[in-house]
Amino acid sequence: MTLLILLATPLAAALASLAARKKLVMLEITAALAALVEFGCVMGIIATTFSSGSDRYGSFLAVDSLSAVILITVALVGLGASFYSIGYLREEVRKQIIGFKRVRQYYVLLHLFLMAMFFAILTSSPIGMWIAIEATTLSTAFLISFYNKPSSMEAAWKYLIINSIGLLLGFFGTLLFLASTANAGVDQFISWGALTGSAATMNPMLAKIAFIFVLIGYGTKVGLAPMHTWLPDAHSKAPSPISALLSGSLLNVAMLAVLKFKIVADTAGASAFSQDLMIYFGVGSLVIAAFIILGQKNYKRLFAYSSIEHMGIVAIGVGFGGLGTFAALLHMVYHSLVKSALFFSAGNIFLKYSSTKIAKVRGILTTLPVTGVILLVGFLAITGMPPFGIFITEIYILSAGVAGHLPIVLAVLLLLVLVFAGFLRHIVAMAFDRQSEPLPAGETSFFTIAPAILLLAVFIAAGFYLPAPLERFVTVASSLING
Amino acid sequence: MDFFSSSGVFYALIAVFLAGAIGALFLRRKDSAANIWGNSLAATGSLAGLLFAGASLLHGSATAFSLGTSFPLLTLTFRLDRLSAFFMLTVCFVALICSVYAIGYVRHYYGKYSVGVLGFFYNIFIASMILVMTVHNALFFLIVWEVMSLASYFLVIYESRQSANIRAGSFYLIMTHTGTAFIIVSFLLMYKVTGSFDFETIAAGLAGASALMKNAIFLTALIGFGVKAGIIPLHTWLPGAHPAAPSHVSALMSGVMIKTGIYMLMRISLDILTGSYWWGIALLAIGAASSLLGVLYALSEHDLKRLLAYHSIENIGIILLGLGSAVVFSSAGMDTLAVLALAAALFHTLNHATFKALLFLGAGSVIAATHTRNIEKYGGLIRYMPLTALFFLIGAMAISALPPLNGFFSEWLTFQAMFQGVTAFGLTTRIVFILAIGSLAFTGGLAAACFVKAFGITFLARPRSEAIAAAREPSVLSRLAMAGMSAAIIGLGLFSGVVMRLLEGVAGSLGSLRGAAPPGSAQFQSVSIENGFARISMPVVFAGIAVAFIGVMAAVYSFTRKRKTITGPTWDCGTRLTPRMEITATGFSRSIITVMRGVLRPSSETEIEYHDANRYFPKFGTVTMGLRDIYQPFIYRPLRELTAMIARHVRKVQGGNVNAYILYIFLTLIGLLILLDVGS
Amino acid sequence: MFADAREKFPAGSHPANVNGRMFRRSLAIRLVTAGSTNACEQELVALGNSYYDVERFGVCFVASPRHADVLMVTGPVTRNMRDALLKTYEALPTPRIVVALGDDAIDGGLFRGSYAVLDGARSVIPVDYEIPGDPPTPTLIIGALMSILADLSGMQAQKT
Amino acid sequence: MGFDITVFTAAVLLHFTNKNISAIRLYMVQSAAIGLLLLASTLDRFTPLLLIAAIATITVKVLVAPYFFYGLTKRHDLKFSVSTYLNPPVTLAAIAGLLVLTQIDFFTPLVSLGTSEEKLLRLAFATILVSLLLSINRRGALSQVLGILSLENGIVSFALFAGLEQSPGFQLGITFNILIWVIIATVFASMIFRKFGSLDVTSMKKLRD
Repeated sequence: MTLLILLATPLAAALASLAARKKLVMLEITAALAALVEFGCVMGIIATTFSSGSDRYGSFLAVDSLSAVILITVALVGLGASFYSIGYLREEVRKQIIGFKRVRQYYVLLHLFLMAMFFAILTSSPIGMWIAIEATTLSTAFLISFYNKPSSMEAAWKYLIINSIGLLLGFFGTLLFLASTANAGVDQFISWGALTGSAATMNPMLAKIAFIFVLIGYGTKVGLAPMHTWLPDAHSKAPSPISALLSGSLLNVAMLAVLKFKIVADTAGASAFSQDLMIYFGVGSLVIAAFIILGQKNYKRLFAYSSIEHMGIVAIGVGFGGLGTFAALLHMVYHSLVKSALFFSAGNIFLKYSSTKIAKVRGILTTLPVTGVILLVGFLAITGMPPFGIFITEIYILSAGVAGHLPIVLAVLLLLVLVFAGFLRHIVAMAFDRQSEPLPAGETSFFTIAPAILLLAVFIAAGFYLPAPLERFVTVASSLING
Repeated sequence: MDFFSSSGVFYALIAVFLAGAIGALFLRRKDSAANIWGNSLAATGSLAGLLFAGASLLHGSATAFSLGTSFPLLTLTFRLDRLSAFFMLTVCFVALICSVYAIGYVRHYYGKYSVGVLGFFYNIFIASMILVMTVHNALFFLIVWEVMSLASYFLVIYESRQSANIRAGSFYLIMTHTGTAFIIVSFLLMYKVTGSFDFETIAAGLAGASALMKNAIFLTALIGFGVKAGIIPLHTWLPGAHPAAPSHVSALMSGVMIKTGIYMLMRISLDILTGSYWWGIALLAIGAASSLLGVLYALSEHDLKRLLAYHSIENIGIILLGLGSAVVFSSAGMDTLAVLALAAALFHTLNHATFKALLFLGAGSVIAATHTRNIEKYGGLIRYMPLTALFFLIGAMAISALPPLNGFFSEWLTFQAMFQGVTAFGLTTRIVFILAIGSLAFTGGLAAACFVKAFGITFLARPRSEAIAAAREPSVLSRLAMAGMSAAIIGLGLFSGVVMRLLEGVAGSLGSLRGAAPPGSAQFQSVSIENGFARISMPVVFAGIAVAFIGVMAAVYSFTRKRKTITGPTWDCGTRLTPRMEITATGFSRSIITVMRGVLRPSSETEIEYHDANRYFPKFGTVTMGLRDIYQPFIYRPLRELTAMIARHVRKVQGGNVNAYILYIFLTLIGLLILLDVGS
Repeated sequence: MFADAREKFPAGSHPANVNGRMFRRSLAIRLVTAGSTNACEQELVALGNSYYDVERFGVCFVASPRHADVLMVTGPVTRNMRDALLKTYEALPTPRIVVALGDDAIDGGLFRGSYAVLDGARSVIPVDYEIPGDPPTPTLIIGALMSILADLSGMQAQKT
Repeated sequence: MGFDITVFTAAVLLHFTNKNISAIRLYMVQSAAIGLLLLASTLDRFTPLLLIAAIATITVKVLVAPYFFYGLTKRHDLKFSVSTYLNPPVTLAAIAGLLVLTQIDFFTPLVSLGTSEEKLLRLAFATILVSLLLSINRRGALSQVLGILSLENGIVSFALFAGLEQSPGFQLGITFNILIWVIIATVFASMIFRKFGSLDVTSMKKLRD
């Protein structure tokens, strides 16, 4: 039942927002309430899943340990982003950059976006998942072009085109996998479980071809190189809360699809192949991201490339298997928390400096003291500095690969250093260098700070102590993925 | 005694540091409260650590305790064997002195920078160093190691309004992060062989590993920890970063933080692994190069703190000479001699920590009083800061290895160990040892020259700038701290026999040297190396020097007491003498630099602007002298340019053309399908 | 020859505070050119050449007044050189002897009465011996120096 | 067989049309072929829901989507599509290459899925690849959209021949998705025309690195 409420809440919120007239507060209250209810629902689902291993509603909606991990990230980032949106949009309205109608449009699409993501996670059908992920593309296209500038149009167009092509390929792959269940009957509802069950009878070669399509298809949405090209554009042009959701949740949802198909492909006997493929794409993403980060000129794109990098690391972790999978799943959780906090801080910087160019942003620590600290901590966390959790997961991933893939481990390590160096250069310049024309110091509002602090706090806490449900989910899910 | 070495005390002292850190952060609005809270808790923690480490050191057998975590492979294992205890003792002692010093010193930051933030990172820094010396799990080690690097980074950029500090900090962090990557590789290789991150298990499991694997582990560890230790040519971050930090932090960084690299090198090459011959030779070569080049660079340096930082490189080199000898001896089965060499290295570690900390504290007082780090601007400070001058002189004498101070004894011991190497081995090894001895001797002489310069230019003669006249002694606590450190230096010199015996025990407790016979006898009254090879008695040296000193003084007095002395100004040829006419640090060191120009590659640029086109009447001229940096153009810049070049090409991937983007997807698809076809 | 010279050029008064044995028949001279025409200097330079070679008599010119027994002054002492002369005189360790060389240094000579000069060294510092001449020849100078040495060591007193 | 060739030929011809209106018509023809195939497959195992799904699909693809595109060209007076990267002969060669690629043995597991003839599946697969090439080759926004839709048609035809029908509920969902997609794509194309003055996507090159 909670699952149904979880899906109904954003829909209701979207409708309520659509009906709102002239009052900004109504939209904000709706968003806040919806976010809290959603979060509550997710907590309920997690409690059920923790106690009984899974939570389901009929045969259509189901949550297992793997989806629960992703669900946590979506819920947390969704909560943060909803509250952050309030502060962010208020400031934009105050500056008269946007009007009420745009804000309403924003909130409606935000709720739909969240609903699509929740549906993608909850649905027990591969096709349903595909529809939901396609729906995320559609609901976010207008959010990316939110500022209606030529560059944001460009980003949205590329996002739309590339993701549509990718997802169609993913759809094709899905269909190929479904071929194994062809004898189950036409009108039969095919769930993930049924798919996995019948995968053993599948031709391994077909499974491999299908996995190529799925990986390229959903990998486009995940942002694996070389299908990542839409990602920096979209993430940098969307309003910051949306960037946070894109980076912090959507990528994870898409990765969930890849992982679920990997389980199916592994059952069909393509285990080694799927792992190798994941490693290749992971390393490719890391290479692209590391070198582009080095010379990046735009801080939102910087964070976007960092998302590519981290999705690459996750892919590598899954590819290494064993402890690597465990770490990769944990890594996704950590990454989404930190990255959304970073995008929130990027939003604050943008609100203050009205530019996303690194060269235009100087002296954050004096101008925006709290945001500056968030930025610094987030930077250290995202580049894998201890004592933050990402360091541990990265080491796990590396140690999982050291036995079988030593050269790749070395390359990954080198690239991580490169990422760190690139990040350091930009962040230090932004945080410490003196600005030529000082802006008035001070944060925008409570709502632009609190979500980032909340997410970072959760992240840091989870880096020191792994909560029992999370540990259980990650362990179970990784054993599921490792087969 | 057992109480002090219990795990409870250890956790408690870590908690004290954490309380100091967080408390200071909370008190950041009130500078003096943050200062007193942060530094006094740091001092308390260090004192507790001193007791704990001392008790553990005397306890003999190793104590171990651990905490579990919710993360796999990661346990918070602590193990205090004698080596850890010794290094922790060093850390805590220096930290104690520095913290006391800081209470007075930090005052000049009031209102300029946040003292709370300083207190936070300072406490974290000390705590992480203690943890680095004590943890026994590679994963946990990496965490505290990086925390230490981070804390020190934030301390380096503490004076963040100076962009040079930010640059130095960034460079430091990137270097140390790269080093950490090598360390990670080293640990991962250990994990590959043993399947564990626990040092105990690793040590047991590595025994049967292949030589190639062992060499790879050692080499990566050498690079990784070498960056932190500041061996040449991985030292380039050090002269920039150490001086940038507040002086009490520089003292800790130079005095003990770089020793964490030494600690792990000792741990890996002699405890976890058994040293092989070429490792020792490599360490000797690196040690010789670092000590010689370090002191030569120091000579040409006119920034007081940079000068001291270069001397850290030199002393790391000396320590590595001892360690390298130990590894060579150990690989040849001469465990007794290995113990001797290692004890020398350990002793020099301790000594360097004391006198380098003292020198940095002295330098800090001078800089705080004069607001400049350029020694050409000092002069005559002895009149304004006599006590600081005295303490600095003691430190300078100790670092120049002048008897009877502690630096002398450890260098003497290193010499003896290497002399043993000359007699014990065949021709090739003998040559290596002879060269190492030569470089050490040369280093000692140059170090003395350098400190004659540093002390003379800073404290003697007449003030070179007006700021000097305003210089005053630092606060009572700061002076007390420096006095304490000076006493320790003299004490370590006088009681070096006792310390030596203790250190033999420490050296003999390491895995591959366990059960080795002591290399001679070490008592208070004298230290003698086996078979009467060499013998020294520090009390006698002390007494001898005292007698000679008193004798000379008495003689001078008796000859001159009847004479009338008239004090007059220096003969100035009828003109007025100005401070510009004094001998400069540049002038002092230039001749040595000119002699060593093959290595140092000095640069000198003369620039003259003329009044007229005929070049007859110069308006003014400038001469810029310095050393050409050979590391940047030959090692670092090519790497940077290579990376930048690759980055330029990679960036073309994101060219902005959506058709191209779709093409990537298409090609990937086709490519993978074809690959799959070819592969099957 | 020297005896003649001594008679010809009485060198002034024997300084009261000097114990002659202290110099041991050797003089270290510090020369101060206090506005000289350089004529005296030319002759003094000639003292150093191999023909006259004044050093064989134990007389040498030194660079610093701190090393000197004798302060030799040439020139009429211009106003600008007054302080320098005084400083040099003070820099000489005691016992010290002042020798004015040439007429200019003795009483201003040619320049006497000029507003720019102080009319000889005597007006600035106490002068012990005078060597007249404009300029005195090297032989003369040597003779005078010898007589000064003799005077200082009490030789003349013994002879007479 | 005939339908399949129609679908493929339409995808090929889309490469060579210069006029937008003829491209839209080609897409209509292609969609109609798919729609008829869909209907034919419904006839085998008739359920009302399946029929509704089929009719919805046909409506969206044959009527609604072309209607929107037609409106777009009408509104902005877009007669001719922007040029291609490859000239016609090279395009033809590339298409031939892809066609050959689909004929290799490697795809046997892929094409032995269905009960129908292998050749049809190979052709459907070729349609997919050729449509992808279309999106790469064309510079016009509308042509890219058509390429994606043609890709979708290719996938649907493949699925039909391989007997991979989905439950009607999901088919409806997919159709709804496509409808929304078509609307959004049209709106965006229109907005792009307003912002950039043409539908040439290569003018959008501001976002790089």
